[in-house]
Amino acid sequence: MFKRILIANRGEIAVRIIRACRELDIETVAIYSEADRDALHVKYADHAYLVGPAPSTESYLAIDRILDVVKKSGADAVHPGYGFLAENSDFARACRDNKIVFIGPSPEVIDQMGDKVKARAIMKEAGIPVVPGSEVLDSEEEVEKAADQIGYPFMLKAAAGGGGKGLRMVRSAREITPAYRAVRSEAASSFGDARLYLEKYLVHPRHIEVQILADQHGKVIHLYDRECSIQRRHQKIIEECLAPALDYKARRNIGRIAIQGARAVGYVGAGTLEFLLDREMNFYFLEMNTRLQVEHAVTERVVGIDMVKAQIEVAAGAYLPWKQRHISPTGHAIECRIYAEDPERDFMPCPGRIEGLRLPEGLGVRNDCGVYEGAEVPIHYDPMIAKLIIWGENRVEAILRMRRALREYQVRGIKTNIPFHQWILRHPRFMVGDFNTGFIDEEYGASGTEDVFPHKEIALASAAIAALHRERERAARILERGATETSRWRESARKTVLRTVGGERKRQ
Amino acid sequence: MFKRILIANRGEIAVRIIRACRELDIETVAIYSEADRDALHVKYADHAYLVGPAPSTESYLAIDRILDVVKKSGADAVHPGYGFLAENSDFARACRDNKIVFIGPSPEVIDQMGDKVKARAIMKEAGIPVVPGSEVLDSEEEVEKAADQIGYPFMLKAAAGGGGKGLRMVRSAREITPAYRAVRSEAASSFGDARLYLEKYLVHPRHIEVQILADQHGKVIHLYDRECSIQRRHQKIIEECLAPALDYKARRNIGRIAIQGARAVGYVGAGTLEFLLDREMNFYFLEMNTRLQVEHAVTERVVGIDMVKAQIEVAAGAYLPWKQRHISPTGHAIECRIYAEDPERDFMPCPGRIEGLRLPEGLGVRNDCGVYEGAEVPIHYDPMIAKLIIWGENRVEAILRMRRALREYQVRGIKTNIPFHQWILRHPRFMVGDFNTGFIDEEYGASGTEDVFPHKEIALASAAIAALHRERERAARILERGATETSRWRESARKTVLRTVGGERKRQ
Amino acid sequence: MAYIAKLGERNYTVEVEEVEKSIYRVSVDGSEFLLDGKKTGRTNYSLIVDNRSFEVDIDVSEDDYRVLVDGRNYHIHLLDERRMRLGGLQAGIELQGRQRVSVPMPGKVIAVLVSEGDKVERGQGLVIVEAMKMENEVRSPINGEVKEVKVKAGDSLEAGAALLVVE
Amino acid sequence: MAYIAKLGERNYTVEVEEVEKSIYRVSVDGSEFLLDGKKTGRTNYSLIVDNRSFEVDIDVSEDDYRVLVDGRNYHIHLLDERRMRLGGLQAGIELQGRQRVSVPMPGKVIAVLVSEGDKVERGQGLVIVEAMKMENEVRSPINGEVKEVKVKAGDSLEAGAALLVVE
Repeated sequence: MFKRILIANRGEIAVRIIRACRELDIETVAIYSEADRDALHVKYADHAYLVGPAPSTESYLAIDRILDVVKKSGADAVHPGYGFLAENSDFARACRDNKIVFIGPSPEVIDQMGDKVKARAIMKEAGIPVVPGSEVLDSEEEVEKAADQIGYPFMLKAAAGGGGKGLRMVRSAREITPAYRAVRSEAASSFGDARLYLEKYLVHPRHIEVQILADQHGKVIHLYDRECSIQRRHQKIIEECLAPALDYKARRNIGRIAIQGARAVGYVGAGTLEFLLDREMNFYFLEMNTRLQVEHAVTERVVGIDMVKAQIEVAAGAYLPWKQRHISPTGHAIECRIYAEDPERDFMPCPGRIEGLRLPEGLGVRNDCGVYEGAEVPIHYDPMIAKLIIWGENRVEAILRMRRALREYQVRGIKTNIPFHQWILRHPRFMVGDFNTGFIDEEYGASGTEDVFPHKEIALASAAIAALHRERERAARILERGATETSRWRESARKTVLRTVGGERKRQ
Repeated sequence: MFKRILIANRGEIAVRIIRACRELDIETVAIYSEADRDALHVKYADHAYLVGPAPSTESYLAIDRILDVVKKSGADAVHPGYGFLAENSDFARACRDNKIVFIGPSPEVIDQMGDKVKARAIMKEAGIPVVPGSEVLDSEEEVEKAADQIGYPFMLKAAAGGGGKGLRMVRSAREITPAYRAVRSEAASSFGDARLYLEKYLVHPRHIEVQILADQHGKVIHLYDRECSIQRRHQKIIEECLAPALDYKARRNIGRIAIQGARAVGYVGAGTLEFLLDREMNFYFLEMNTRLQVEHAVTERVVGIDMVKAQIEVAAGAYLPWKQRHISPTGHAIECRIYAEDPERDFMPCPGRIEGLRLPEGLGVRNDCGVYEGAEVPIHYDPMIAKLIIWGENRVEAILRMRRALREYQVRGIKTNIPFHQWILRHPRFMVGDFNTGFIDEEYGASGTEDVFPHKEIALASAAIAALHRERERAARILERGATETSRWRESARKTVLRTVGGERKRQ
Repeated sequence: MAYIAKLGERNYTVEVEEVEKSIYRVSVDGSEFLLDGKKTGRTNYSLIVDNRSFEVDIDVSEDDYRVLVDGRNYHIHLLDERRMRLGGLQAGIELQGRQRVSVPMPGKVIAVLVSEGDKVERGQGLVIVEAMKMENEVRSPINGEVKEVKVKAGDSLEAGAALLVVE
Repeated sequence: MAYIAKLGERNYTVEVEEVEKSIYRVSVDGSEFLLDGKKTGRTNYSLIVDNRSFEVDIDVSEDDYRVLVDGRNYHIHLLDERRMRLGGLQAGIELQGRQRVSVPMPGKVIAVLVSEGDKVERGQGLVIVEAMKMENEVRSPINGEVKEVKVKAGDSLEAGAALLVVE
């Protein structure tokens, strides 16, 4: 087993990995940028190294600097978390070249899955349904030809794409030219790779994914499925395990298919195969994430496995101790991602100082939180500050418990999407599981900001009382100051008078 | 289902019940004493009624006052929690007489199980092993005679006893006379019932208990066992589910026996049968608690059932939805009770203001906490302020996770037993499960206060830096004051001078 | 103390007086009630009104009070009556006048979508700003006309920097 | 600033100087190190020493510092050297002198187990006090003699009230 693991990340995921290491009695090395000296992950780690200035290109993405710290710190393994370098094959390769264990799959696998066209080809060959689409296309004419086969609308996508960048929807032939130019230039500038392909556009599919664990000895199991259809700006905000969309048969099927896919690439470690599910319950491979997911915690709760520990053990060469038939899901888990953002201002990020923080607690509540009361949310990084993971005996209990927990959650100083989560959790379509990736666009814009004020009098009275107290504190400060000043003033006045009197005396 | 439930309790258990009610969409009514106006359970409830002055006899134990509030508030059921009126049959009867549902068993069952001699008799008749002992004894001579049969040492106990009161150990015949007098008078004064009996003294047994759930329709299931052998002053401080002491056969056996016992008394609701386990793995019925236990949370985590909700549903007449064979325990849970007390001063209670509070978080961590940062721990009630419940895939993981969590726990302003828990969790005997109810007496006194200072320099430097900051803040306050004073002083001096100058001018 | 409070689209007159220690007489638009209000944190209160219990948490910045009651946020703009009379202000009418559009955090201007003189509708995108690794569209708070554009693509922005003025 | 600190049975000389913003030069009994110390809460610090990271939480009452490091409490009695010289005090020798025995919380005296003039041993029970629904035995902090008994059974006690003096 490893003696010391460097965590090449920050925020809640760094804290989460530190916790796992501590429970395994492995020392942890945190890296931090100049903006993160006071961050929670620095406080919780055993070792901490400054790695560079605030911009992530100079700190959390600076491979050379991080490798330097790995060597200096004596760490024998690196956990990349998610985001930053988690799917960077150069980093994984540099680790290997330096005889440091990269906790994740091999650079070759990262490369294969990072290239969307190659990944599609591998999966297709392994007998896994993929979204109908093309090979790499080299001209507008090729796009037109492929479009005729697949039909409109379709998505034009960068082969090296990801994270909602480098893609355009094309509704008709005359949109091909502008889309082609836009995607090509975005692909070149964002990914340094101008290749593109097209994919059939599925109308409001559901987003389903399967969690995979594989060891170095050829054993592959799946830890069931998750649904992540509640998204805004292509970003997941609520995830569930198990996926409400799947029935028993579809569940067994998609699990089996996912293992097939993981085997096809010789996968090792924790990974996720993402699928789109259409209205006819057909699913199509979308992409594979070769790392821990943000939403891994819902799976952990339902299958009862600490996935970060499993990653570490697999990376150390251990055999997976579980058989597929021993993995049995119990109950239902939901995760709400807590963002520092203002849902009423179009989800604008809201960095700043967290003046107050109270987390919800009690049965079935898990907090994975990367901040603390008094902490700064820096402007340089992702605005996700915490995750709230709720378990219930079934989906209904989980929803009701999530509402209860969100109500206990208090964040002061910055705005968050907690009220927005409340709105989703109260939505009838969410409650019955009737949603897809278009849910927020369809529903949130329509109903707009809720102007419902059930406790108007209480809120108004509270504001007035708070104002009264503020006024009083101000007055008290002035009074207190006044009191000491007065006594000092009297004293000084007395002295001046005495001096003057003395002067007059002299003169007399 | 109920519309509104009054919670006749305070602290963490009141908060825990409020949470369950909120998830069931049932309104909650809190009661509070004058010392508890700011308590967390008052903040979290939907309704709140002052019930009397601080002493519990005038508030949380004042049956008439509480009934008044029940009626005023329109509550249709009462949850008594644990402690206070939870095992008071008069209260249960008064509720029934007023057509209010008491969430617990009938007053008759409470009475039967409250009388230790009667409870022993019922269980014995039901074929359940009890600690060898006598019937009610009416004189010293009868005690001597019974002692000859059972042997020394034995415990002389009040029939109405409980909570570690009204009992004496008797080692030899000549100790009978003083013990008889002492127990008799304590029993009369504490319980208003001078009857007593004797029981064989088991040397350092383990404390095992079985959780029972029974509905009004004759269905009884058990939710497996717990072990609560880690006690100080006869008070449990660490509990586990499942009990490490039991093997598969013993577990099945004790579960079956417990159901038998619950059936014998016609039990309804959640209840616990407590047993002592001797070194030869014989177990003996000790007593039955006709209420929720403090430690119910470890069971909840391992079997995946919200027990407070189950209590409420059973009280409302629902059928238990679980079959015994569907109750399958997963993993291992441990609870540490967090007390406001000073382990280095013989566990002296430590009430006061909580200046700072940070709860541990993350995978497998549940906090049931009755206080908040800024709250007062009143001197009038039990010093338990919170419970930390940890789940792990197995006992080893649970222990390591508990250590990790205890390390994150921070309470400032009052002393707590958190460091003491750390000491237990690090103890080799605890780790291998080799302990019994004598563990703390045997081990803690012996090793005494640990004078081990692994991070001596850090601690000393921290104290010095904190002192430096204190000193500076003091200086800054004085300076700030000084600055405004100075400007004011200058102003006043200037005026005085002007006036003086003016005066002189006049005089010229 | 009397305040003019704006909540949603309406103004309310709120009067509050501490009649005994942490007991307040409150009147909202003339309808009066007694409130038992204990401060349980820096800006956290436990309120009991007619035995109904509420926990409220208040986030104050200048005259804006964000009050969290029962999991719901109430945005209240509060001015004390005296100050209003002195300043001749009318609370809550801001959104009909001249609007200075700004961003709360530092960032970079990606694109300006309007020009001076353009008529814009409430909710229409005005500027795209990159901040915290995301592109954010800044929208118009009112129906009106763009009076002034203060930034161009590529500009770096300080927190709170004005982008443009809509009237 | 120089302090005399008592930890366990020993005294230490601790010197601390802020050499640049939140960087401290610390010396403990003459051995020196640099410490990067950021205040992350009212009494909570993040310390980095030679790239070792520590979170410490400090509970201060008068000159007693309870420092929580790595899940362990360090009870440190700290006096600044100047004050010590002025007062002629010697830190950490208290436990050999006259001991005023008290209880930290209000309660009721159930029984007094010793009388004036009794020889007592460290850890021996002196008084039984009921507080927070439990009986608590107050024990002798030192080997010595009971010099003064200030309470009797039935007395109500304020927090911090002296029970007796042992020397």
